[in-house]
Amino acid sequence: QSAWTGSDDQPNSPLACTGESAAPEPGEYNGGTPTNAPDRKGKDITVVDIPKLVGVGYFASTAEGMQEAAKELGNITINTDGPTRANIDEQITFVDNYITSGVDGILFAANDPVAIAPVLKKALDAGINVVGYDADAEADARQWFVNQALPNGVAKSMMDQLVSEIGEDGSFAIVTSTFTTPNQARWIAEMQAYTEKCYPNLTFLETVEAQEDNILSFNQAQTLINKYGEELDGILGMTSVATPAAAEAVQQNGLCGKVAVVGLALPNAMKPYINGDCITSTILWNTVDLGYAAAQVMRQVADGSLQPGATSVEAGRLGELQIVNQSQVLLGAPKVFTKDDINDFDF
Amino acid sequence: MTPVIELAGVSKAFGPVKVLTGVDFALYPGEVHALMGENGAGKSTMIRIASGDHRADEGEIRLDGEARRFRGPREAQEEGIAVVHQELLLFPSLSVAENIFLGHQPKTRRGFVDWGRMRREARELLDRLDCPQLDVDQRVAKLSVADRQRVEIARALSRKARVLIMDEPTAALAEADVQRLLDVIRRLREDGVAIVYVSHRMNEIFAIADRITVLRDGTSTGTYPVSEVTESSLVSMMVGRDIHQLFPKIEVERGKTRLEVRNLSRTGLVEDISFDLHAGEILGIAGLVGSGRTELAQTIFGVTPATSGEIKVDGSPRKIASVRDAIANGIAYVPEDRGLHGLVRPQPLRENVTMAILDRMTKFSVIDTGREQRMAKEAIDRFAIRARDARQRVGQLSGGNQQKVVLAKWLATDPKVLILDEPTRGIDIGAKTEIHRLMGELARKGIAILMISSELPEVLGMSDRILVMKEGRLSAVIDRKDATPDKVGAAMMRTRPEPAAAGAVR
Amino acid sequence: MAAVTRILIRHETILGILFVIALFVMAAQSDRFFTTANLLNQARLMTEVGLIAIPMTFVIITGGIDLSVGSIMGLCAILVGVFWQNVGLPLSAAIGLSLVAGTLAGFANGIIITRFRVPPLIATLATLALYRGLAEGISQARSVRGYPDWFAQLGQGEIAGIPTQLWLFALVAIAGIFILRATTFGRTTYAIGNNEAAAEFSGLPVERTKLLIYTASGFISALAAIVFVSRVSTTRSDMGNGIELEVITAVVLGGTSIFGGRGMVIGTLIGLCLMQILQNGLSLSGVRGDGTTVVIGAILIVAVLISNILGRFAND
Amino acid sequence: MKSRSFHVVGSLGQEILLVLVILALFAFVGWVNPRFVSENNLTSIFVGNAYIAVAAIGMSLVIISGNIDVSIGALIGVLAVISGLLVTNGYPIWFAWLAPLIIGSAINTLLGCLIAYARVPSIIATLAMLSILSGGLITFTGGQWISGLPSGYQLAQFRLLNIPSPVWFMIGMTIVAALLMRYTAFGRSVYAVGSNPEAARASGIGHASTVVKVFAIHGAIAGVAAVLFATQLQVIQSTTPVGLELVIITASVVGGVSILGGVGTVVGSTLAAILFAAIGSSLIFLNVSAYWLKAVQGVLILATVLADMARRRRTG
Ligand SMILES: Nc1ncnc2c1ncn2[C@@H]1O[C@H](COP(=O)(O)OP(=O)(O)OP(=O)(O)O)[C@@H](O)[C@H]1O
Ligand SMILES: Nc1ncnc2c1ncn2[C@@H]1O[C@H](COP(=O)(O)OP(=O)(O)OP(=O)(O)O)[C@@H](O)[C@H]1O
Ligand SMILES: [Mg+2]
Ligand SMILES: [Mg+2]
Repeated sequence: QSAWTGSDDQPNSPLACTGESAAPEPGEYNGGTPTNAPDRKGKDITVVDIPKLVGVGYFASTAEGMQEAAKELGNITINTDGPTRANIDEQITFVDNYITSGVDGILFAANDPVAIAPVLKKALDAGINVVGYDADAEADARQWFVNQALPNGVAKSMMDQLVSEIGEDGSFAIVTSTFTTPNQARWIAEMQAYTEKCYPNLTFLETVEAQEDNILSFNQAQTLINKYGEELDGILGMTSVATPAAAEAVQQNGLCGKVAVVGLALPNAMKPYINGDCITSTILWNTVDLGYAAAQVMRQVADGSLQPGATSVEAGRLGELQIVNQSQVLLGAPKVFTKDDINDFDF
Repeated sequence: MTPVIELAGVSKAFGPVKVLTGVDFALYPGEVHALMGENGAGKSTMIRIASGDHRADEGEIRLDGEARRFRGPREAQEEGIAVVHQELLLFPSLSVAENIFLGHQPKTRRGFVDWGRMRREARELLDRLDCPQLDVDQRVAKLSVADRQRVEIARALSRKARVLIMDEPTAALAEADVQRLLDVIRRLREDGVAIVYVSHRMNEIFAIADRITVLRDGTSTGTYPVSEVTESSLVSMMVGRDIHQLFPKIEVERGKTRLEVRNLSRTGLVEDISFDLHAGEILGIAGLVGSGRTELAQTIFGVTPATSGEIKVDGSPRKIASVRDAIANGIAYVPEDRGLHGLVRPQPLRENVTMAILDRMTKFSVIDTGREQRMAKEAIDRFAIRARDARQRVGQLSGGNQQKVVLAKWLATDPKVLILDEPTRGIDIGAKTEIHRLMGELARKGIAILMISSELPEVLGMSDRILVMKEGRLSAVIDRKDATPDKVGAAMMRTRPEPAAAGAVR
Repeated sequence: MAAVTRILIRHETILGILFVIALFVMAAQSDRFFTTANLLNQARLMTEVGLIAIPMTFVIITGGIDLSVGSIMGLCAILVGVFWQNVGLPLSAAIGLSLVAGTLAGFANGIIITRFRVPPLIATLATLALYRGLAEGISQARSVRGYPDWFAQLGQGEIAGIPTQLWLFALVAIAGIFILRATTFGRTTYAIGNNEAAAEFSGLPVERTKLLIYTASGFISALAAIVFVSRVSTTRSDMGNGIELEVITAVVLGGTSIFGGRGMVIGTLIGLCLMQILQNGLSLSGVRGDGTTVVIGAILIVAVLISNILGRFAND
Repeated sequence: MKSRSFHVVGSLGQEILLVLVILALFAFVGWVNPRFVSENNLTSIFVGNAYIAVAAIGMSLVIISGNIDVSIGALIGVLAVISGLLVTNGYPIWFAWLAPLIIGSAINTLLGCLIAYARVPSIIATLAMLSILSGGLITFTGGQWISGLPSGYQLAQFRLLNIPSPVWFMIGMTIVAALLMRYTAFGRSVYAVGSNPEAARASGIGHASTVVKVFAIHGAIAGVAAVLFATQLQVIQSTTPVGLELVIITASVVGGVSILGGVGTVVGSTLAAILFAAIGSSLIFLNVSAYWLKAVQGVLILATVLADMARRRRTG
């Protein structure tokens, strides 16, 4: 088998199978710079947040984090606005309109790294501060990118967690949003690379698409269960929509404990299944923190206190965040929520 | 006696066009009241007002002596007024039985539609009109115009109304059907039903009407008992002048052979037809409804291309696989269903007139609108079409004027062979004579004319020769000098097997 | 006089007036709206929808519809990338082939509709799924990036101070106006929409006209795909997803009757511009995207209502 | 009465064709992978898509009446959210089940009035409604999903005689609607209005009131679909599934409802909805490469449509 369905063809860098891996070097700054940006130090600024799409829990909670930061900082106003579908074209139009309306900063989560680049460069040219989060654009089209977790880190967490539940020779299938979604494709590619390196006996069955659609995700998970029966040991959910839906399918089929569900999901959505002992864990960065960090970074970029060459950045209640990959701010390693601590989180 | 329904001083205008001005009309129980007038005189409009379809601008409608305003056709129906519409308002995708009973289906005790009874009663109604071959489960979309007309009549009858208004119910019917219908009407009259009867056919009027009201240009010229009028006095009341000869046959020298049809067949519709048509000749085609005349015409015209046989124009064989081929070979066809095949009703008159010669109206495929406008103006003058101007939508014209537009459209193609399918259906007497005169003129110019008509007098009066069709085949060719109603009628008649004998024969 | 009132209460005129009002309101709301730079930029953004809206006007006038345009766009975008990167053809050849493919896709729609007599809505609903599926299958969900700079000229560059693709759009729009108004082809288009049988009986080339219109729709969708790819310098198989609704909204807002027989390219252009300036203007005056969507829906109803009410005076 | 039975068979042709296709599909996929026809999988095919079949019933009524509704997806989304908000805000569960029916009916009655009395063509009115509902939904919910639903709310998870309730709803509503359409004066007037509005008026059938009633019923049915949609899982998503309206319309038209109005049955649309669900599931069972899945779906829809056209031409 060449590639797992749904992966991309970028180079991979799987982490070591065991032990902590060394933190990557920050390297030389490769982000862009706004031209003739006015001095915004300490001044009230207006920022727009343009996520991939509005109307999903994931970006509702990042927006929540941004508002938290805005309240804390007091001199930054953030509006969230974006397309209702993860559509590259509409997102571009949104960015374009906000450039014209003259905001001070743009926060974005890109639907497509290349497609959005020209319009972001235009924003930089107009002296607007541009910071990405969740899904990056080409590096020189923005100043900084707040990375929730490195793809190889996500891959490692997911596969390690899966193996801990189904063993090193289990079989599993993947439910993703669409094959074209860059983040998911990246993670799947890294997962494959890591699995080849560390768990060669795992059996990959197949990947199914389920959009960002709750019921479709449920139906697809259900079909996988019906198709593979006993053979299926685990389902990997690649989105915060797919994972709870897969958990629901497992629960409704009375397969708790027989089919493991591992994946990315908001703790709130997974509480019923984890508290009910049907599912063991859910993996995610704290999305509220992600939004919070993005807003903090934006403030510091505007103030000029985050400059190329920095190795870390102070992000309010999150403390010191490390700078990696030349111009990315790393939120941390993805967190595995279990029954022990999931109820401590509310997002 | 009070009239069941009475219009007093009714006026109606569509935008700037006054269609009716101060019309009075009274209808009594047990009478057949004929309504006559030229095309566009306002007959249908008056009927639409009486049946609640249009609202009068001025004047009053009285029901049993009391003033009444209808808010829609439904209210009129509740008062027992049923209408056979001129333009056959049917539901193409529904069955014959449903078409007849829609809006007043027979119900079971629980209030559900009783399909069994509905089909039975539909059958009975159709039998009364003597159309046993018409299947009540057939979808109306598949019926011929004549059968649709019957369904429309059956529908009005099914309402058991006390006022029955029939707007040209016989326009699409042949002689025998007309007689059958007149019998039905006579019986209804005896039962005390009040009947309004609109027709352009004089013989029907004299056969059935008790009183006659004549409309001219939207005003009533008066109501007369049938005994007080004659055909010619009626005509002059309608037209405002005398018409001397109804079928002005012009003798034309028969020219060379224009069209030769040899063993033409279209599987299942027309079989093995051969005839010649000469320049200057008017060749009539008679036949019962459903005998395949329209199919023959449409086969020659390339709508339903022939499956075998040969067509020669001016002596050389032509392949006619499409309408375009037919037009290119100088064949023109005025269809029987004007609304469906003849005109594009929402488009202006001038665009309709040039539609068949659009290719010739262009410079580098750009339409020469100036020329188009001139052509349309000419057509309006030449055919005396009553229209506001060349830009009026054809759908707004009266039926007769629409027919003239169709004729103008096809004559614009400068045809060698002109096929006319029911050319005077639904056309008033004035326009009819005009069309007949025109046919003679065209024949004199060397055009070969093939005329399909269900009106026997017309066929007999206009044709140089008569082809008679029966069940898709040619059953006789009769010369003008030999043509008598009996002879043609006999050739037309279908030999229907007697029910009892049917088994034995087969 | 009557002619003047008739023109005044045309849907297109009413829409034009609405458009001017909207321009004024938006300009008053934000001083960044009524600037050459912004307006030209908006024009750039609406080019793909606008291009497809021109043949769609023809399609809808014939009483048909083409729901597959977005999928054809996706397919053609993918094909440019695949021909260029995976097959290794020169980019210009890849573009040419992709245009051919789009034309064929439209032609296939036309054949299904004219030869097999499948109603357009159903036919293109099926090809909507099919073409999108082909785009996904061919691309294996991988995007193609890294186009050369000269290619970006089409979607991101300018000629004489005007965005390049606007020239192309103007060309297509003018051709559309001319063909529909002045030629036999246009007249045939209207006749088909008003009474197809009568058009057939008049010897007009009904099938050929419809076939050509759907083919043109495919070709222009491919063209829009090229412009789009050049504008965003990437190809993905989900490109153009849902664009059919935007296109149809512009066309019907522009007064083309969904039942066929009535409509003008000018109307479509006004409808398109109205939608675009509403989106832009509302956004500039601080209304969020979802609010804008609501307003556009309301405008659509209001525009049709007004022209209905006024039209009633005109018709009788 | 040979001719009678012939016509009945003729009018049921599409349904029979669909049943045959469905059976053939089940037989074939079941032969390749017996798990496909396991009780479990059959149940999930029906359950997971019952709301689409239910919504397609209302859509069929709308299309038979000569209209169309592209806002149905957005409406289902809005109603599902309303139901969820009611129940999480402490209203009784039965009320949260019932309210979507009433509100859906109210919204669509309004829509129906716009179409029937103000004569806004249905595609335009519903296109506008689509914008208003989907935009309004986001504005209102801010994109938050609704969770924390009380137990006992999950209507779609109830079983009766070990058959899940969505299946009962699907079958029951199809039968009731089929009887309504065939045996009541109202049902027949829906066909009449769709077949020839002018003639319906002349027959004393209120065109406007029939259309309004159709939309009111359609709205209530959408309410049922929304409740099935909302109660299947423990969370309710606040956006509508992309392209849901197209899926529902496709089910209707492939089920034999003529887009031109006046023709079709609700049984056909339900069968078509089942067929699509089965196709989606079967392609996974057949190991069709996921990248080509949509293309295969498209081909299958096209094949069904073309087979139907061929059948119609044969039976004339
Ligand atoms: N909806 C309409 N809008 C505009 N003008 C109309 C409309 N309906 C009828 N007219 C006009 O009213 C006049 C009378 O038409 P009407 O149909 O009543 O004539 P008629 O006497 O029935 O003619 P015919 O014998 O041809 O049926 C015609 O000049 C026609 O053009
Ligand atoms: N739309 C149709 N579908 C199927 N059969 C048809 C259709 N129209 C006509 N027929 C059949 O074709 C045959 C001849 O048609 P038609 O009635 O048009 O002949 P006609 O001699 O021209 O009669 P008419 O007086 O109606 O013009 C009849 O058997 C008729 O039932
Ligand atoms: Mg009349
Ligand atoms: Mg005939």
